[in-house]
Amino acid sequence: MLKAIVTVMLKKGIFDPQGRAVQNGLDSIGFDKVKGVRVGKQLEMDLEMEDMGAAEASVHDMCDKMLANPVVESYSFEIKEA
Amino acid sequence: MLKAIVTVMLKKGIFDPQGRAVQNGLDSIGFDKVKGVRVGKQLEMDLEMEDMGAAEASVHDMCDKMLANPVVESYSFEIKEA
Amino acid sequence: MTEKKAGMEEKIWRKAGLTDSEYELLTKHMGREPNTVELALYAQMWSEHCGYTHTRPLFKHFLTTGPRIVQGPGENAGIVDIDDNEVITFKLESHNHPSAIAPFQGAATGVGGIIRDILAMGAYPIASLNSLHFGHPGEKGHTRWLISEVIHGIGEYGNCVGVPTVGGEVRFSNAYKGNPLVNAMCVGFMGKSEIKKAIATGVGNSLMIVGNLTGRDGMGGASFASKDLEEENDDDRGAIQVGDPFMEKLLIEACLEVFQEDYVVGVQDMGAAGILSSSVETASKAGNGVEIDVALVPKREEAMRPEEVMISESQERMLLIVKKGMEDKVNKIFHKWDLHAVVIGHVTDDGMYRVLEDGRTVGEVPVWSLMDAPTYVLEGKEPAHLKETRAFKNDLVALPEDLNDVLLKLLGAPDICSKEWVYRQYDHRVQMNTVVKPGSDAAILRIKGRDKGIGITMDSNGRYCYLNPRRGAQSIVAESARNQVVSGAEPIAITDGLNFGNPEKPEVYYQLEQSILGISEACRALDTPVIGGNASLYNQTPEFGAIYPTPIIGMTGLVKSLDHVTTMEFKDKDDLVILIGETKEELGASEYLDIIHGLVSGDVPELDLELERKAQDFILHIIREGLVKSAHDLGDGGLAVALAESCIASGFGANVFLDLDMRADALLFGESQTRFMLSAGSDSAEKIIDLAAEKGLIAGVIGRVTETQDVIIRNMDEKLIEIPVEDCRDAFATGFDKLMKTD
Amino acid sequence: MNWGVLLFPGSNCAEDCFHAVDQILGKPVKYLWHKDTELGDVDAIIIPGGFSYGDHLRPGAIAHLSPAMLAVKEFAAAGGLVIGICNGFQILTESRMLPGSLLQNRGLKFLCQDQTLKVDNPDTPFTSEYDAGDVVVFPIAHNEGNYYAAPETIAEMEANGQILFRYCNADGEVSDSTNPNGSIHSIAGIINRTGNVVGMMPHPERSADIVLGLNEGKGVFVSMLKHLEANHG
Ligand SMILES: Nc1ncnc2c1ncn2[C@@H]1O[C@H](COP(=O)(O)OP(=O)(O)O)[C@@H](O)[C@H]1O
Ligand SMILES: [Mg+2]
Repeated sequence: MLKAIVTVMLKKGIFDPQGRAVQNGLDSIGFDKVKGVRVGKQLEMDLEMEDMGAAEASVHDMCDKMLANPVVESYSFEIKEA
Repeated sequence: MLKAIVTVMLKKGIFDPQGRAVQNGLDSIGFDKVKGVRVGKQLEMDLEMEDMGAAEASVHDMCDKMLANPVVESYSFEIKEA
Repeated sequence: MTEKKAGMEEKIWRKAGLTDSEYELLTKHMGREPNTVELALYAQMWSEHCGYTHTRPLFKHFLTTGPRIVQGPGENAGIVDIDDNEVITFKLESHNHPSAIAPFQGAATGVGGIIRDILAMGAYPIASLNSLHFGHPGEKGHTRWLISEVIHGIGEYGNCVGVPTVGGEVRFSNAYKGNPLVNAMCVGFMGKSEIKKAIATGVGNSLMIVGNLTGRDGMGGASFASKDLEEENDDDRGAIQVGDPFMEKLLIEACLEVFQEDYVVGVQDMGAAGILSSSVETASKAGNGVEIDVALVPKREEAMRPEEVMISESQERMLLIVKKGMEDKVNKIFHKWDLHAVVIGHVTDDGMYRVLEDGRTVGEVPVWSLMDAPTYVLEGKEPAHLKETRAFKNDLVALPEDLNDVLLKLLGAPDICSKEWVYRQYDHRVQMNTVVKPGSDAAILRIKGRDKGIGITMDSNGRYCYLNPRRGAQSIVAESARNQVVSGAEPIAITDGLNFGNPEKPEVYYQLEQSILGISEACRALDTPVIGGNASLYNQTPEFGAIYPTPIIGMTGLVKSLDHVTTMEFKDKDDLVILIGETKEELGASEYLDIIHGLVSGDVPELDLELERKAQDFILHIIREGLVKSAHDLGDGGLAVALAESCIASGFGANVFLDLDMRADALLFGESQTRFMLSAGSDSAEKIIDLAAEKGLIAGVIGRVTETQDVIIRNMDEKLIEIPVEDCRDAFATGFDKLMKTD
Repeated sequence: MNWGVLLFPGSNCAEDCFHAVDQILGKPVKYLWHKDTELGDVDAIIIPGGFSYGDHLRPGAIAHLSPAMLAVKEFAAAGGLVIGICNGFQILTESRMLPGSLLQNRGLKFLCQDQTLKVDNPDTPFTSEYDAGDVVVFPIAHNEGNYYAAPETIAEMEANGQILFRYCNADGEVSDSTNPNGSIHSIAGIINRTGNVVGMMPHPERSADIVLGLNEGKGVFVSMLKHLEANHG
């Protein structure tokens, strides 16, 4: 059993209003050293697979097909033993 | 300059409808080895701070005050050199 | 020995929320001591939330029948006849405590829960409304977060599930600082022959659970809602349910498809106390028993104890009582929608409520005993503050110098200002029935394929009820009905939401009893029976005390022809402005006293229910006669606010001349009841005045709609108000933004 | 002339679109099911608004992988008319049948309001009932309506006349302050390069029944109908 952790973020250069809002919110309660906040998604999943290489290929495939939209998002992931 | 990566997830045991929908979606296009999907948020931010310890305390504080709702969410984070 | 045993067990039932005498009673019913599972069944079913232990005896005051009432209280929602063999069903429900702790999820699941009540009647949910009460946001922080999360939660759920949110109210007072109120209402539509009931008839028929998996969500929510809201308590976190409006949408589609066939004899949604209360209620109605095997319940979590499965409040689940042999057919339809429908038990003839785990009996009690929660009739005591507030005299406050400034302040006041900030986050047009959208007095929906519609409103006034629970409650019903008639709808019936503090306190009990009497009296006078409701008691916190007594009235009305639909904004220049009703020198309980003088004091304005009925009948009559171009009731902020609102919503100004010998503030901002502001062409205006005189109603032309964009009010040659409409609009439109501004 | 309304789990404007064709246009219409691989005899397809799959992950992210979407692609490739409204637009961008993507509104809130739009290109099968520069009111109701595409893509679309509607004020002025959701170039609706697939965030069907106070959206359906009739001879 493997575990995959996938992170999907808006591509650099695309305005992230949510990140801006969080930053403003933090600023307004005194966290004024925080800059450049970006908000993305993290997905955790179990893979009923043993082979690390096959798992990697499979997660790549899911990201391309569904988990991320390449027009606006980039993704990265990490796979480990569960 | 430091960089913090904060992950906010629904607490274990709390129903994650989004995770389930993603899992069903993946299943329907053939990724049937994926189980237990949970979807959370990932926040990336720059900290205009130098001291690792102070940064840690500060990020803890933001999570408690704003980034996570302790009633339903748990958080974790990692801080590194930018 | 026996003493020691009692001492140990005392802890167990008390921890479950049962009193000593309740425990004694249930052992008598059972003829033995209960086991843990059985104790949990009683603790849930006998809680205030499920058992209405303090409110049930008071419900006897309500009028619950009438020519249009198809179903009164007792089912998931009441039903009223809207002609042509069509009916609507509606109900409201509170989700106060969950919303205080997890405002987004609490509010969202509140919306989901009430939609399922409507679905359980066999109806298609066609509209949602919500009534929200918060503390003043004041400085930034917690309250502002609560407000925006609650509204976000309501929006997300309603928008996704595809039921338009067409109305409601948002009110503010620090009485709700520690304990906000979130009440949601839903209205459904169906043909008369499609009505479903929550009944488990037919021995051998199957109990099927449909929709979501069962987890440990909302463990003990029913008893949680029946406790004071303590400082954040880790144990209560299990009470947080997460809603899935997508699942709910599928549930609606699948259930309505199943209902088309003749497979189902009974339906019940799973709300408070989940599988338990839904199955007990259906069995009790049929006089049958039921048997449920918890092992058959599809679960999301492992190692759930039988009582956890029975009382879980996982969302988006329904119970169907399915004819024996039809189970596969039902399952097939659910499967089409990617849902399951699973047999978890069946109807028996022995009148027992039997819980099994893998075929082994783990609890068994008489069905009737679970439904027979003990009730409490307590002795109320008039709260001490009433002596003081009733002693208020108008001359205790000085007349402000600048009345223009007062009007602008009132237009921007939290209770009065535009709630567009809120309702633009709600899809109020989906389903394509919304004829009058949020922002007017009543929301109006058309009934597709007909020339008729329905009016829907939700109203409350905690301050009124705090200052005079009985007359305050009467006033709310009267105001709701006014909102209906000015919109062209004939009031039909109400559902009530009783939000109060801890009823075991004599002062709170007094408020509860008096409010119920007030609602009851007004409903009789206006012929709007009570066809359902909800009670949320124990709304108090150690820090902030009890909330204002806050009965909330959800009302529906019938618009006989869409030609009758009337809105508040002025329509044409040179139309005459008409005031119906008597303006008295009343400042007590007003928004004006609160906002301008910081006083929550005085008595609620006088209310003559007979006159109210006469005036409302008259308004509806002249609207149906086509004499009226715009109509608006006079409510919070009185005459000046109503006039400004009718200008703001239009492109016109108004020039008004009054001649009443009284304090200018009472004249402009006093909240004398039973008043209406209309506009009409001059011929019609003449007819209206004549007709009013015939009916013995006070009516007069007070001014004219002008092209000049100013709101001008004179009294006996003295100019009291002169403000550009634009300034009024600005104050009204930005009030909520200012409240929510984060810096 | 058959119309089809494609139904996904979570679509909630399907009945509204059905109503617009059936009751307002008075033309035959049927529902198409997301699991179908054959669409049968249809001449135009509406992908309605709503929250297909709860909008989980991203609006349209799961729906665009449905079996029926392959059939929709085939239908469009053969020149059939397809219009995606709101969530339907999101599904069409996710499936790459239209360029760009729809991000969260810049105000971070769901937005439901009656919106003024300016007709940018009236020379399409979807907009022929309008004149260039017409100002019309269609309701919007969305959380992710903030249209984004890479600058090169936008330049190309502008050059090809692929922008059908832009957000504007009552006087037809298009500016940042009249843009409700942050869409690039105030884009409210677009068409593909071959001119037979449209996506738009505003709801023309909600502006088609005068009982509800708005009916300028009816023109979209009438335009489509006229095109279909002309091409069927
Ligand atoms: N929470 C809400 N949700 C939807 N609509 C709301 C909400 N609050 C207020 N509104 C709408 O704003 C308008 C004004 O509300 P309110 O001031 O309470 O009116 P009234 O005094 O006539 O009852 C109504 O159309 C109402 O439906
Ligand atoms: Mg009103």
